[in-house]
Amino acid sequence: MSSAAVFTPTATETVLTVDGLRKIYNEGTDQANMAIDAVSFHVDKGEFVCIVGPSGAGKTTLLRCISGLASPSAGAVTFEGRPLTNVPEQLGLVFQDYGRSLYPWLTNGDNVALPLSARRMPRAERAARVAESLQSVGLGHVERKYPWELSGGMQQRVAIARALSYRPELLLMDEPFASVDAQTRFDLEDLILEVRRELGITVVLVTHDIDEAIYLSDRIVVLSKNPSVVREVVDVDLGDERTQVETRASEQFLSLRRHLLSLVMPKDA
Amino acid sequence: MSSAAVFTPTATETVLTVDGLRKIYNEGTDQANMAIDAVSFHVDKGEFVCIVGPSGAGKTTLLRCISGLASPSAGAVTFEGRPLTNVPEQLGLVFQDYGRSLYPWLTNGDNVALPLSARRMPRAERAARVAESLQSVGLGHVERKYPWELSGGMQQRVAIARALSYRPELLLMDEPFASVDAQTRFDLEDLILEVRRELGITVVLVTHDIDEAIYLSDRIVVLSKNPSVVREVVDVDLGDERTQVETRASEQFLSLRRHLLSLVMPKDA
Amino acid sequence: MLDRSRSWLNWALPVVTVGVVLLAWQFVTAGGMVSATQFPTMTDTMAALGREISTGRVWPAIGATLIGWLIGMVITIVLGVIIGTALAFNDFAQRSAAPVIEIFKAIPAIAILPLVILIAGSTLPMKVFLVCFAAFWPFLIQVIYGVRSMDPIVLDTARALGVRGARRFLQISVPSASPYLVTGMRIASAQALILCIVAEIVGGAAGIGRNILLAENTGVVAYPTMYAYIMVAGILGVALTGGFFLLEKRVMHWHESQRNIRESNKVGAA
Amino acid sequence: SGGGAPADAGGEGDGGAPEKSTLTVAINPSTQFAPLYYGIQEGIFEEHGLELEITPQTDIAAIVSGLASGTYDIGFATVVHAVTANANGIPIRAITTIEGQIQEDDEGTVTIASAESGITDFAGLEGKRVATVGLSSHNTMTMWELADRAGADTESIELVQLPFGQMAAALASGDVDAAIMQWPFAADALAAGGVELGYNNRELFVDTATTLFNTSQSFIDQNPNTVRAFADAMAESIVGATENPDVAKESLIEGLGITAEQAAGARWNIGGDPALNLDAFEVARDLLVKFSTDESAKTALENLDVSTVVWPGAL
Amino acid sequence: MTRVTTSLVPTVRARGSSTGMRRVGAVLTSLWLPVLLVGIWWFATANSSSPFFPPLGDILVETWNQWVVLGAWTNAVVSLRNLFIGYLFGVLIGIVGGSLLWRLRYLRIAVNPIIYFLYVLPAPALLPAMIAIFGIGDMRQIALIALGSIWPTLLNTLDGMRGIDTVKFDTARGLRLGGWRTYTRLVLPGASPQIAAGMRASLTVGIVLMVVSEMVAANSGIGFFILQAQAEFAIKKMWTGILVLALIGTALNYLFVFVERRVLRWYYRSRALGSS
Ligand SMILES: Nc1ncnc2c1ncn2[C@@H]1O[C@H](COP(=O)(O)OP(=O)(O)OP(=O)(O)O)[C@@H](O)[C@H]1O
Ligand SMILES: Nc1ncnc2c1ncn2[C@@H]1O[C@H](COP(=O)(O)OP(=O)(O)OP(=O)(O)O)[C@@H](O)[C@H]1O
Ligand SMILES: [Mg+2]
Ligand SMILES: [Mg+2]
Repeated sequence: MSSAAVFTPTATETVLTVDGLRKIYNEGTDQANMAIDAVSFHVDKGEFVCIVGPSGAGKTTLLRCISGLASPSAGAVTFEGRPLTNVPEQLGLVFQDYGRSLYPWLTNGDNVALPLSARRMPRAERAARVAESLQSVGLGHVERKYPWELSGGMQQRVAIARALSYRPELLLMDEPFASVDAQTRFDLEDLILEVRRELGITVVLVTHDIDEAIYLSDRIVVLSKNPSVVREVVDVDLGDERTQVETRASEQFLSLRRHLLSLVMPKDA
Repeated sequence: MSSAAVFTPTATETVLTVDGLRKIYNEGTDQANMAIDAVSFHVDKGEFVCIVGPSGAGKTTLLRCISGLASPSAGAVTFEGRPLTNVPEQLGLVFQDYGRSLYPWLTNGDNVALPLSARRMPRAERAARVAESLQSVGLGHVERKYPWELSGGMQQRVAIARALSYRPELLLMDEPFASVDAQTRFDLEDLILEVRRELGITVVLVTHDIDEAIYLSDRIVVLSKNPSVVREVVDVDLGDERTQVETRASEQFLSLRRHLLSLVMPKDA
Repeated sequence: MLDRSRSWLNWALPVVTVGVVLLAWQFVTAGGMVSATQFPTMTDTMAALGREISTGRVWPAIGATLIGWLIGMVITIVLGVIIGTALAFNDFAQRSAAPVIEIFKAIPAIAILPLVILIAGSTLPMKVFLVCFAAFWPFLIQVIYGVRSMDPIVLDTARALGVRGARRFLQISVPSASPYLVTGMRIASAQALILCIVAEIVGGAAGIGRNILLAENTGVVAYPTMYAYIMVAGILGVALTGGFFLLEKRVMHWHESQRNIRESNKVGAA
Repeated sequence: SGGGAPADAGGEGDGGAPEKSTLTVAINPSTQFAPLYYGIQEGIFEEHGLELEITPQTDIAAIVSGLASGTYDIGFATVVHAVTANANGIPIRAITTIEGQIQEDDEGTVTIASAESGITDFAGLEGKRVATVGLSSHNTMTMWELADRAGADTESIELVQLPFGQMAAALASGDVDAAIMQWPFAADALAAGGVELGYNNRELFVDTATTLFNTSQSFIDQNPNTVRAFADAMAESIVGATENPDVAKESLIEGLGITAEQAAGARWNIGGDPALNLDAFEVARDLLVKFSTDESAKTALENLDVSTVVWPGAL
Repeated sequence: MTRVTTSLVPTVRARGSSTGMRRVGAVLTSLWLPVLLVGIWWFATANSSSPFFPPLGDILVETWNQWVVLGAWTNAVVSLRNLFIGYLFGVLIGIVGGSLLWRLRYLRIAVNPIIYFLYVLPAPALLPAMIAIFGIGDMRQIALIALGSIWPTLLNTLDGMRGIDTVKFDTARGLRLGGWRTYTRLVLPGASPQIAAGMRASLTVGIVLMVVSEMVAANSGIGFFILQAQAEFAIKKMWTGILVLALIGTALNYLFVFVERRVLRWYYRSRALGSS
């Protein structure tokens, strides 16, 4: 956690700065495993950044470092100008596996209320906020039900509602749509784009699906194989209005896709 | 199982005929659930047919009926001119979830050898066949290891090797690449195309990924939502030589994609 | 997180604790905080244990306890696997038998001990019967659960690969239910040992329990001997349970839980 | 008795050779078995064509049922056990005493009160907690009777079942107020200031035997000569042990696995008449009837002909 | 410790809104065998002259006489009271101790051998020692029951807590739940299915120890009643004790399952629905 030394005043717009991040698991033992070698990038306010990389590249590790859940072995993560030591209040997190991150012993409403009560929000306000959050992901009617009574896509929506309920400034998502079917996935992708447009939050999303990354993001950070470095940062200028059928068939989309595929596929590497 | 009545001599080329298939779970009880309403199609020898449909459409159910694992409530399945009553010897099956279909208490080699010893193949021949099968999926060195010592993609390859080891004439696969990452998926798709070209077997593959279906198949059977009927059977004329980057960006591919998306996406339904 | 440099703590701490407990025992009893008529000193107890071992009196007792345990376990496991598998594959039979199993499981074997003693005397068959009565029902439940919780895909795969008959039972069904079977055996083993010793203490059958009883009957002078045999009972329990853990490790090396244990050992943290 | 006995008789007695030469004998280990061990050591049983396998068994109820089920050929029980078992339909028969009859100066079972309890006689047991080796045992019955005779309300006496070895400690710690004890344990209690209330059997069972070897009726029917041989050998052993008490005590060292010191302090009815008579059975039956709380049990006891409890050959 | 199932009591009632006929069928299915067995018992012993196997009818009459008319039910009350207090203490110590061991890693490593020794040590072997320490009276019974019921609960609590998914802990940190809230909202409920399994095992141990402790140096309780009957060779009376104990054991077991199924409704329902 050699963070203070690298601290530099950032532009007013920058929310997150990752500088020379390295993460070695079991450091100092003979099972030492370098997951991330050197990763640097930054995320501006209101931006949608996707991180893509092959399986085992260290994407989840990177996200855990960015969120403050894990501490880096070297390098620094700066959130809103302050070096990261713990999970910041204004951070929302959505994990890959909804089945593991929602608490099955709580109703959906209680799951969403959990971070609110941890922030000591009064009961009345809390109830209103829970209803509102669930509404915003199109699930007005499931507050009383349990997560396991919902389909996978709906569960992931509840997880998103929970992360949004306390109005974070930065939303981090780890392969949030990996385990839902194609159609639900399209729906959720559009949902997250809409939410982001409405609330104006900054989003960092990890995925290994190149199409998804292009469709969603303003900028794509492409990671190499493990131990990962940043292979390229690709700008995506598809505009604000995107639709699953049209956008994905546009010439711009396809050329970006070709470019990214050539970055990711080993034969072309 | 009203199969005998519907039996008609098929063209020499037809391997599998599905005729008016219907499947109702818990038939005759108050929890009756019609998964498949009426599905008819046929598969010719050497063909690669994909079945796509939304989640819960009844794709797995259909595959179970085709393979003889489940018996249909109405209609008939004819395999090589004979109505189906049990799983035929010449049928290979690959399940969606490699984690559950490979036996963790057997080594990869023993997993592959299992159907061979069940067919009373002599020991020496069996060993040679196991090595050969694993070789053909590019896994010469894992015979002694256990499935859980391999990555997901490698496990799925072992499952494919197992299904190929006894040289089936028809290979049925249920979303075989759903739980591996994008790059492994590309690899496996190419692998299966190559295997099929080499062995000249007939393949029926279930998926919910439209791109995958187009990339792989000669014909695509599009199912409607549950209870499913055949919405359309789409011919795919992309030729024999396909590559992940080029083929997927071709004009023909994109127009097929647009057509299929409009069939599958609910807004357009 | 316990990193490598401190992994010696993994064995040092337990050793130190055992030492501290033994010393505390000695200190409390020898220091007169507890009277000798209530609790013998640690050294006296160890001396008594040494005497019982050197005169060889301890071995027949352990042997008598173990033979009851062993016969009872063999009967329990054989009957349990056969009946349990039969019940698990037949839904009607299983639902019919469930209440009976529950009721028999709820009868503490201790309760029928006096009756069994009257009928069979303080003999090995009496002990074996009690051991089976106590261990059988929980084990049966484990077997039924193990067989029933088999993943349907596991069976489907076997059918699709054309594996049937005895091969299917031995190569598919048994390994797939084995996590439950092994756990069931471990629990049954503990139950069986407890029942052996109770049958000896209350019923006077030969074994460690009866030696505890005889020492108790002999009065204060034999208290160290009594505690020595109590320790023998505990050590026997540790040995048997440890044996089953080892068995589990060997037989179940492929199972997730064992892999997780290996994994957590390797990383050196939990 | 003994119609078709084998011709090559090697034993003495009037009935011919024993049908069964190896007998399983269940005893409740105590120094009262000195005559038995004396007989074994001196070869008296061997002379009668018998070999004994001694099985220690602390639970007398288990011995009795072991006799009924045939697990044991011969087993120890008190007269109270023998009567109770027969009243409950378990047909066991007393065939000999283990140590001879009770004498006027009997020093066997003794009731001791702790010093702190302030009890000085049996009347003082009222409302107190008393330790006994068995709840419905001979010891309990005699204590109740003596307390009753002294005018105490026996129903108010709270019983606790404890092995002899723990009674001294229980008295010392105040867990119980009094205990019905046996030697050598009584010595510990008396040494710790215990008050001797009386010797139970001295008051109730003089000139009759209370500690018995028993067998089942079916064993008697099938092995009449064996039973006779055992009874004779036992009687001889009792007489022998009376004549050579020190040898008898020594035989306990190996027999019971006790120290020479403990063996030297052994006690039994030295000099007691080795014959059985029905007095003890009648007294025991009357005590059981008197203190029974269960109507059906009472009726069964009242209807019991105590002479059937004893093997006729023993009288 | 995982993969322990201690009950076959049906997890869910017949799916959906079952019709009356079906419910009757389910009840009949679960009743016919016990009824048949009781019937066999009744007729097989009807003319029994064996002192050990009196006719079932006589046993039932005797049960009424002993337990109701003659007031032996007070023994059951004493037994249950001791069981209740001892069990409550044991389980509480087990949960608190298990939580502490889960939290304090070095403590866990240090006391591990002691705990396993006490866990596998056949508790009845401690009876003589318990008399020496606690004397004679209810205190000793309660202490023994408590001591025996600690370990299954403690070890299951520890195992259950260690088995909680790390993603759930990440979630808790991500949501900034804080220590106590993490414990009450995540750790306890997350481990609760296994804690319940441990508590059920503890209950079984507790009942056994309740009976055993009453069979030595006691003067009341069901175990005492049975042993006294044995000493009197009152076999019928002994049968009544066994019958009552079986009833109590079964009733407690079903009661436990009933409460557990309600408290852990989320767990059993989600399992029945096939998700983890
Ligand atoms: N707790 C850990 N201890 C040791 N090594 C770890 C740990 N977690 C992850 N790793 C290793 O770090 C590397 C990166 O893992 P990570 O989970 O971050 O990859 P990923 O890009 O998220 O993969 P996926 O796409 O499969 O989710 C892998 O080699 C993995 O084995
Ligand atoms: N064993 C069963 N009993 C009752 N209903 C079932 C059963 N299996 C599946 N169904 C129902 O049948 C329908 C089709 O299920 P199926 O698994 O075939 O769908 P699928 O197309 O394979 O879905 P997915 O893409 O999620 O795998 C669903 O409504 C499902 O709930
Ligand atoms: Mg990941
Ligand atoms: Mg499916």
